[in-house]
Amino acid sequence: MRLTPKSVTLLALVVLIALSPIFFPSGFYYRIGALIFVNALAVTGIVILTGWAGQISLGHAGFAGIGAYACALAPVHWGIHPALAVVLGAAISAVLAWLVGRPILRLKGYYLAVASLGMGILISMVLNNERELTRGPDGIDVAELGLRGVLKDAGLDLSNGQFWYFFCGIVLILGAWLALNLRDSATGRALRALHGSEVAAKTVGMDVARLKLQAFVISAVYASVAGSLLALQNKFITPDVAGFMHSVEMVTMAVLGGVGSVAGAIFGAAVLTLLPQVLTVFAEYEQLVLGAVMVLVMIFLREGVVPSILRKIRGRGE
Amino acid sequence: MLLVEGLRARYGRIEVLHGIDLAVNSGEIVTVIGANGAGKTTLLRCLSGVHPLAGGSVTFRGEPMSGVPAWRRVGRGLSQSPEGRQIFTNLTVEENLRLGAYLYADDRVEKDMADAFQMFPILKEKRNLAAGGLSGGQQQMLAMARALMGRPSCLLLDEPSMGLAPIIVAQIFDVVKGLKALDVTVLLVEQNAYGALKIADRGYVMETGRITMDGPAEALIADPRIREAYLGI
Amino acid sequence: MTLLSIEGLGISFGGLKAVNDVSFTVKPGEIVSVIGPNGAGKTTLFNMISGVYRPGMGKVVLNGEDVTAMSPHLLARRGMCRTFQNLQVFQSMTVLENTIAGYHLQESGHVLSDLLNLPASRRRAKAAEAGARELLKRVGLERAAEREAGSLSYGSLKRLEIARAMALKPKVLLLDEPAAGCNAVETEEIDHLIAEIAASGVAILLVEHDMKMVMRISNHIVVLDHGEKIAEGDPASVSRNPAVIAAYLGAENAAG
Amino acid sequence: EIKLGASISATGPAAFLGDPELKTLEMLVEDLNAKGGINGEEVTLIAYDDNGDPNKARTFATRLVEDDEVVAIIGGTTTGTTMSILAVAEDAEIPFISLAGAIDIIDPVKPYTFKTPHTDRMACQKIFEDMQKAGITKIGMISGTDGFGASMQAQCKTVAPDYAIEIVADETYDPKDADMTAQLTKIKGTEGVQAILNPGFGQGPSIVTRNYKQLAIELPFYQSHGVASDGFIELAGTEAAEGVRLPGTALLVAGLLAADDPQKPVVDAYKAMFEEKTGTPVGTFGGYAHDAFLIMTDAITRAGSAEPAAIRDAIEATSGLAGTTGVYTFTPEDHLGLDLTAFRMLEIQGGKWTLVQ
Amino acid sequence: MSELLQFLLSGVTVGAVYALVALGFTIIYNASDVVNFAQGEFVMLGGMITVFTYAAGAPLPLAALVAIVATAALGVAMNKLAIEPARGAPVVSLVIITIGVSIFIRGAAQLVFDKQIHSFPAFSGDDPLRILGATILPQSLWVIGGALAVFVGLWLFFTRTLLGRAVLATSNNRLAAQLVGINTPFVMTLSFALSAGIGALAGVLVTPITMTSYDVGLAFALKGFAAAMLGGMGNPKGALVGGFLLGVLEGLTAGYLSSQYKDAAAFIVILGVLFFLPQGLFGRKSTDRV
Ligand SMILES: Nc1ncnc2c1ncn2[C@@H]1O[C@H](COP(=O)(O)OP(=O)(O)OP(=O)(O)O)[C@@H](O)[C@H]1O
Ligand SMILES: Nc1ncnc2c1ncn2[C@@H]1O[C@H](COP(=O)(O)OP(=O)(O)OP(=O)(O)O)[C@@H](O)[C@H]1O
Ligand SMILES: [Mg+2]
Ligand SMILES: [Mg+2]
Repeated sequence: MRLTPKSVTLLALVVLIALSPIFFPSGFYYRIGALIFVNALAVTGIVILTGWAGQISLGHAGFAGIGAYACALAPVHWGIHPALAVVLGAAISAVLAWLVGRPILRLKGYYLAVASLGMGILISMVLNNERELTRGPDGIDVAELGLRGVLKDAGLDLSNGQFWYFFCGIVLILGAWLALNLRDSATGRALRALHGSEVAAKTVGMDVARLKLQAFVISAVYASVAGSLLALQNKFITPDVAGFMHSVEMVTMAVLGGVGSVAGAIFGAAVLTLLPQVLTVFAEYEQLVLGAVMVLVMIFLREGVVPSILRKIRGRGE
Repeated sequence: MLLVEGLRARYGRIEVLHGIDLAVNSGEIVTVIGANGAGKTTLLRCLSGVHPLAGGSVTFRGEPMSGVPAWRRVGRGLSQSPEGRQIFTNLTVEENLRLGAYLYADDRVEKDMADAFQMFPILKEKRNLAAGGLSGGQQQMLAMARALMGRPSCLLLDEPSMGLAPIIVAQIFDVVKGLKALDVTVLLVEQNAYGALKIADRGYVMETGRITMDGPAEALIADPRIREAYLGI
Repeated sequence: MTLLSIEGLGISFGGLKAVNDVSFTVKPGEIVSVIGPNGAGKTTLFNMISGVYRPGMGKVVLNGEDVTAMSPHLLARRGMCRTFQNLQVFQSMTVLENTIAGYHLQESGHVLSDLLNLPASRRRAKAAEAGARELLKRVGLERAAEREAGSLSYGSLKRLEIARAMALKPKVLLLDEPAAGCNAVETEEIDHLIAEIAASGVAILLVEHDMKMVMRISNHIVVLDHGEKIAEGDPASVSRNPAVIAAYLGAENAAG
Repeated sequence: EIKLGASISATGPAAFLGDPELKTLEMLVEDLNAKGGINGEEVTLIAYDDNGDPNKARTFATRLVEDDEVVAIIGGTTTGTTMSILAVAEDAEIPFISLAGAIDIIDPVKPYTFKTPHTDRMACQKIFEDMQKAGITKIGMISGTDGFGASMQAQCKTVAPDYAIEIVADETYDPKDADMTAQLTKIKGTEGVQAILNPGFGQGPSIVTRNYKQLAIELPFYQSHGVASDGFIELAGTEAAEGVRLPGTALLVAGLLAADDPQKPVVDAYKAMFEEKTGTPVGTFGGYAHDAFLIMTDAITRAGSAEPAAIRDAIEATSGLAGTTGVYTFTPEDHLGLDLTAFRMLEIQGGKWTLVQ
Repeated sequence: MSELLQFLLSGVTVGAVYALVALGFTIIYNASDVVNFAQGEFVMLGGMITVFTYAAGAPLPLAALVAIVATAALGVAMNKLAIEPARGAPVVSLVIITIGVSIFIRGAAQLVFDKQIHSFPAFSGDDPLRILGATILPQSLWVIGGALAVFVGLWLFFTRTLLGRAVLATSNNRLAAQLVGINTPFVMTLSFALSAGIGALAGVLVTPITMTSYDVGLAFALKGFAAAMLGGMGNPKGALVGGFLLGVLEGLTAGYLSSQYKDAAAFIVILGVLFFLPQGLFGRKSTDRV
């Protein structure tokens, strides 16, 4: 394998996921790891949509909500296996993104932000209000994925935490691989191009509307799968997963890590997932410190952590 | 009037100006010519204070300019008409001109505006149009007019003739020449090297971040190296 | 024989007839220049031909097909491409990537193939890159290939746009002031480039204020003023036309 | 050293509940240790703030169990966070006492999960009991869309037929809404409404109460235990709050309790301690935390061991333990341990809580 | 009839709140293209500082003044400490900074103040005014009046003063603004002071109606943002109309359709409007040409 940025990122990710557990002092860290991976997966979708195509969404948690509730509802109501429910959720998200994306992606900047925000709020409102189906704001139980049992029968006995750590880790590697493939492909380049200049993109033959829609659908699928994984490992889910705060969290993770970079997405997810755990020592100062950290990172590493650091390293090289 | 010594400038870690020495005397028209990417624009950006120096110094009317922000330099009489026009696209033509005289609130503003409209009648026609709707050349005229509204004592012009019809180009050069009578000092960066040198008193030639030649304008026009490399004659 | 034909094209902005009833044709391999005072409507004309604006009247016919108001990306498929007076480059991409973007139509397959990095995608990407490097060499930007486009000087960006447009292998190429910001010598280089492209059978529509260049390379010149076509013909006749001299050239630049 | 864990929503949308809960727990632990701990062992409280986010609550629960190795958990301010913690606690077989209202938490009974507040269903029953006595048969509801309001709304709809009550108007509002006159006007205009019920907590019910007065609605007005604190009267205004009825706990009417009321000593003690410590009036929610801590420490004391299983067994054997909310008696079939008598019907009169006889 | 009127009055009351918040967004947006998500926290601070100053014994008008001035000062500090140091960063980064600041302010408020819900007396009593069988609280009139006054002030500022134009110029092209001599750091400072002050004023006016607590900011910011976008970001007229429209929509939906989905109805209308007017009702189209 040639040492391209892509293979370096993937290799680093694989090594990190495989070897980190050696240093885990307790089982709790598997949980944190799994959460980081799930968040990173959702944020990778944001990187494609916002980082490359330059389209801001404040409603992507809605798709996470669809993924999560697909896992909660499909097995109970229609007897679908939870694993298939993940696919079903992704499919519903994709179709919805496709339908919604067509009108709203004509909007630019903050107007798109507010439209996507509206979409997210509508989804979370349905999850909250349709109690008959979703059991409302108090949440709903989610069926067991069952894969852990299968592995156990096959002789691989993992604790719950371990199982989800490795499972989410593998899905993230897959997600990152796909995204990195996309980045350097014609589609990825076209997305980044239309971000730079829509007219110019059109004149070189790029179907801008269609490209944006593709990015929107792909990122929706990422969010949806992340939502499914969260629901399955928590075995319980509430409409918060589709809430505005979750959308903001995704975007924040992406920007913090570096919105144009997959490695940045993973890093940003790691930072914002770990931070609340670290900040518990500050007790009631937690929010204060969290806000301050966000501001400081953006001031000193304004393009996001990963790109800023890479630029520094590269600059030194020259 | 304007003294530049050992000026260096960087983008990131890449140095693009490697020690520029240059002087412009009061009332002079001095032109800088050079190939694409030589660093002419960067030089002007350093002088007007929108790009930080990485070394050397800029002195304007005997005062060191280090640490003086761009907007304050304008108040001291050092104005720039930047590359790429940089007009306020969302504001009307008239608003652009008024903002050109942002620092002044006297009767002369109206008079200056009338002058500007006389110089470029098309701007008067379009005074209530958002400047973004102007054609490229009209925007270029607006940029020039706006710079003049600032009552500069020293004007830095970055390719003022770019995108202008030949008739207007001639007119622009006339205007620049006319500034001399108004005691305005001009530092002119031009790709239309011949036209620029013809109205200038002196000229500098820039190559990849360095001054490689300088002298009286006529001497430069006559220099065979210049003729071949920049004038295409 | 006619490749592009403009038939009575016109558009207004809030009462102002920016372009009014302009017609002309372009043949393959021909260089047609559009000149005229600032604000004459040249860029607006380009914007209508290339599908950026919807014309208020008239037709654009490309290769026998009515392509009036067709979206630019569809025009690109039919072989029309352009550069811009107000630079439109992909600032945060490298110079090389900007050029590869010009290969989009040749390069892009299905998005799923791209996601999975299937061999077909890889092969097309390789071909595009090789072609792009070749083009950069032709416009003299090969040394800047890996730099971010945003860090290029104005003149270099102009050439980058030309390279990107050439990547499409267009049948019709619209160039809006390609030599602006270039000195006489650099302009001559661009001259040669344009002549070369035309020689390969591409129809070229050129807007330029550098009269030396226009007179040197045009086969045919269309003169606009206040949105109207005021003259048309070969360089020599146009440059002697008194109306053109009065409105545009000025006595000093008149032929002679 | 005995390690107790807690995951509380001290900030976030449920901070209004979680804040006094956390303060109560911290205060009680300090007090307990000052008195020599449990059976001579010091008690350490490891408390996390889950922001009311169920996902975070689950993470903190995992942290409490796996990393901090606590022997029992108190917390779950909201039903959502509770359900998240519950899954972890049951898996790890760690006793868990919840502070949230939903009946689903203990019905069906799960081995390690208990709770201190009355269920939302009981609140509905208590209210409807009172309505029935007053001969009311048709009511309008206006509920918050948060978990508390929505759950109450659902439970009340379920039990209303038991009291021959028909809900003829059913409106909601967002907890952060600024004006509810539109909804109230609609209810007011509904044929046959005899009373209005407004389950919710936070500022919503105060605004509803003020709008009630603004629209000069004369119907009897019922609130829920979600607003059972002095703060509600202050925010809604004495005048607007006049006549509002709601099911509350002994805590609010400490001064009115009979001298022989079994809850009196514990209520008085908690009220005095909390108000001295924090300078803010006690409310129902802090009381839930107080009771959870009381039940937990009582069980550990009786078990004579800090083994999770032993604690669980001891909690289940709790009998006749007087807390601020009621007198708790747990059984293997009942992990709530309260009945309707624990609720007292209160009415606001002249800006004061009074007991409805 | 009186029902419809009541729904409308309810909507207008709420709409005035949204309009006030939306107006607060316009200045910073006009100066920097940044939607300041900490705007809601300014509203919260206006309310909370008034509550606590009032509780400490100051007369209500003084308490309100203290709140407005203190919040404006905080706005300036936000600009100096968080926004200026990041100058030149991409707009998304700046937006994330404003989110960080909003979390920070909320975190600080819960420490400095408390987590309880507060209010203070309405300025002109609580006796509702009756209009054709419907009612409205006097405080609502204060809010409506406040929104109108702020609107007129901003409108004059942006259309009639050179300084207002300089604010617009700064966001349109910061480089050019400096080159005509505009003190862009000062413009930014001024914008933050004004925005924060307007936010605080909103907080002072609405608290007697909506109550306040350390975490009300986000809800205000969201609705205000939606209202501003509906009207067209950056245009005071848009903010005003957008705010009232959103409020009335909610009131009518709650009254005639479903209170559960009243926010949904509001957003559907926003989506609908943006479908036909991608720049909102009064937003100006960008005029950049190619
Ligand atoms: N923003 C930037 N970041 C990095 N490098 C830059 C940037 N702007 C300019 N440069 C580089 O600095 C050098 C000087 O550029 P400058 O724009 O000053 O040239 P110029 O002489 O004005 O050229 P032109 O005649 O084409 O306008 C060039 O090599 C250019 O690529
Ligand atoms: N979007 C618009 N809104 C209003 N007026 C416009 C718009 N676009 C173009 N115009 C007007 O139409 C006329 C023609 O403009 P155009 O850009 O086509 O001129 P041009 O011939 O390209 O000039 P130049 O040589 O200066 O580039 C100008 O007067 C311009 O102000
Ligand atoms: Mg330049
Ligand atoms: Mg043009």
